[in-house]
Amino acid sequence: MKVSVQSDDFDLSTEVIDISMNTRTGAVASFVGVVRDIPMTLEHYPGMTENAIKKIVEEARTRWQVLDYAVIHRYGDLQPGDQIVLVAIASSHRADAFAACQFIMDYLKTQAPFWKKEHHPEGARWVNALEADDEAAARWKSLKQPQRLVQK
Amino acid sequence: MKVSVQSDDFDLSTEVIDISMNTRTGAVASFVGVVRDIPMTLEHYPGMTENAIKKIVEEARTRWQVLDYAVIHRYGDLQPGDQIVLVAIASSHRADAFAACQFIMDYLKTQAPFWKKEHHPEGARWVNALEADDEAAARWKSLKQPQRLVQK
Amino acid sequence: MKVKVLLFANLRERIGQSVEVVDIPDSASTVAGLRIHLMQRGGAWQEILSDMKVVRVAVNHDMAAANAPLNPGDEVAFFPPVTGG
Amino acid sequence: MKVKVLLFANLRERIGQSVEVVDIPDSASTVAGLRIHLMQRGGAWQEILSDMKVVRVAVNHDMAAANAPLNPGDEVAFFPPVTGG
Repeated sequence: MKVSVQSDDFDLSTEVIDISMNTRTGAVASFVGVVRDIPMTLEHYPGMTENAIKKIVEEARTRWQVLDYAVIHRYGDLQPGDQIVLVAIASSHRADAFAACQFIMDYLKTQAPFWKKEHHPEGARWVNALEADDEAAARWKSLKQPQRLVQK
Repeated sequence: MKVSVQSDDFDLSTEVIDISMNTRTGAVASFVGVVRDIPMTLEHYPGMTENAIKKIVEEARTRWQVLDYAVIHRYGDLQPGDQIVLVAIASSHRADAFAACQFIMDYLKTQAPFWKKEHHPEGARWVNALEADDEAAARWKSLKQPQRLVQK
Repeated sequence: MKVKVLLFANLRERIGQSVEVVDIPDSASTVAGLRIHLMQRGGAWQEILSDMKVVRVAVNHDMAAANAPLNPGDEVAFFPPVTGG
Repeated sequence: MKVKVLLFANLRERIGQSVEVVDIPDSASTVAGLRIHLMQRGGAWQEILSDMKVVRVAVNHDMAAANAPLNPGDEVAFFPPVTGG
């Protein structure tokens, strides 16, 4: 049950092991976002950002079985290849773990207060919000009520 | 580009770092299956099992952008809390990474030659194939052609 | 009454500051009222707050609409659409 | 002609062996032919191979149907539906 907004790097295995202690855990889905080819600076809104992430996680927990979770988002200066974000979900069932993980990532992209400045060779520029991300988040709204996918 | 069927344990971070070297990688989705409350023995078919997994991965690569991957499945005696299976997919886009990872897991459950024997207090018994797993794999067949989901 | 105004990302850079305590008249005690009050300063304030399509507002860490009321001591943040992860 | 027969999981346990080289008549040179040949041994062989709904067959590491032809030296595996991961 961990939400952290931090400048420090993180270790995926450590986080996954931490959330896998429950004996009902059979499935852990996780996601790591990585900086591609452009160095960037990530700005956040201390306090609000953590709260927004917690709300996203609570929304996911009303929809799917989540036994434990870790969400870590970094801020500050990041270089190509650096880890940016981690979402890890432990569940009894893999369909729940995957769905909750993907849901949280889609919402993180559109709801959590982070702003990305890319440092291109020709100068720095703030990244504009992408419609594709809004669409990815919006498709969850068409699920009219909390539902579980086919699962095992 | 790793497929391994092994009795040894594995480390998620190590595998994810190994497949994240490509500078186009922006997203790594991964899954770890964990033994729940019953000790088990997993049997496989050396040779065929590796080949079946490779076919599953190649099928995924025709459908989604997969820059690199690691699939590890253990066999032998496993205790509650032990890791059983790892699927990690590196892509430029998170929707591709998630879809390929979930697709491979669904097919692993139904197509790869593994047989699970659970050691219950009252005795050992072979597990029967579950319809839910067949359904999870079958839903991919309704995607009539390789497609990409909304992505970033 | 006084509210705390925060700016983030390109808004922060264009104004050249990240936080300011602003004394607003009672008639400006909504998000929209505060926005108009700040735009009347002209210059970069006028510019960055004129297109509300690309400016989001949060009051005390919750996203807020234009008609949201303001109270003394509230923390009001202006920022562009988010681009996380 | 000779083929190598492999058994896995509960099939292996019920027969009590995992591999055997079997000499089959030319008239049995399909998956179905081999199956009938083995069932004629009676006992556990008859039992485990009688319900093909719960027995899968692979020839040389590829899943095979009943009418798949067999050639000398082929590796034919019988096993239950898989239950991996």
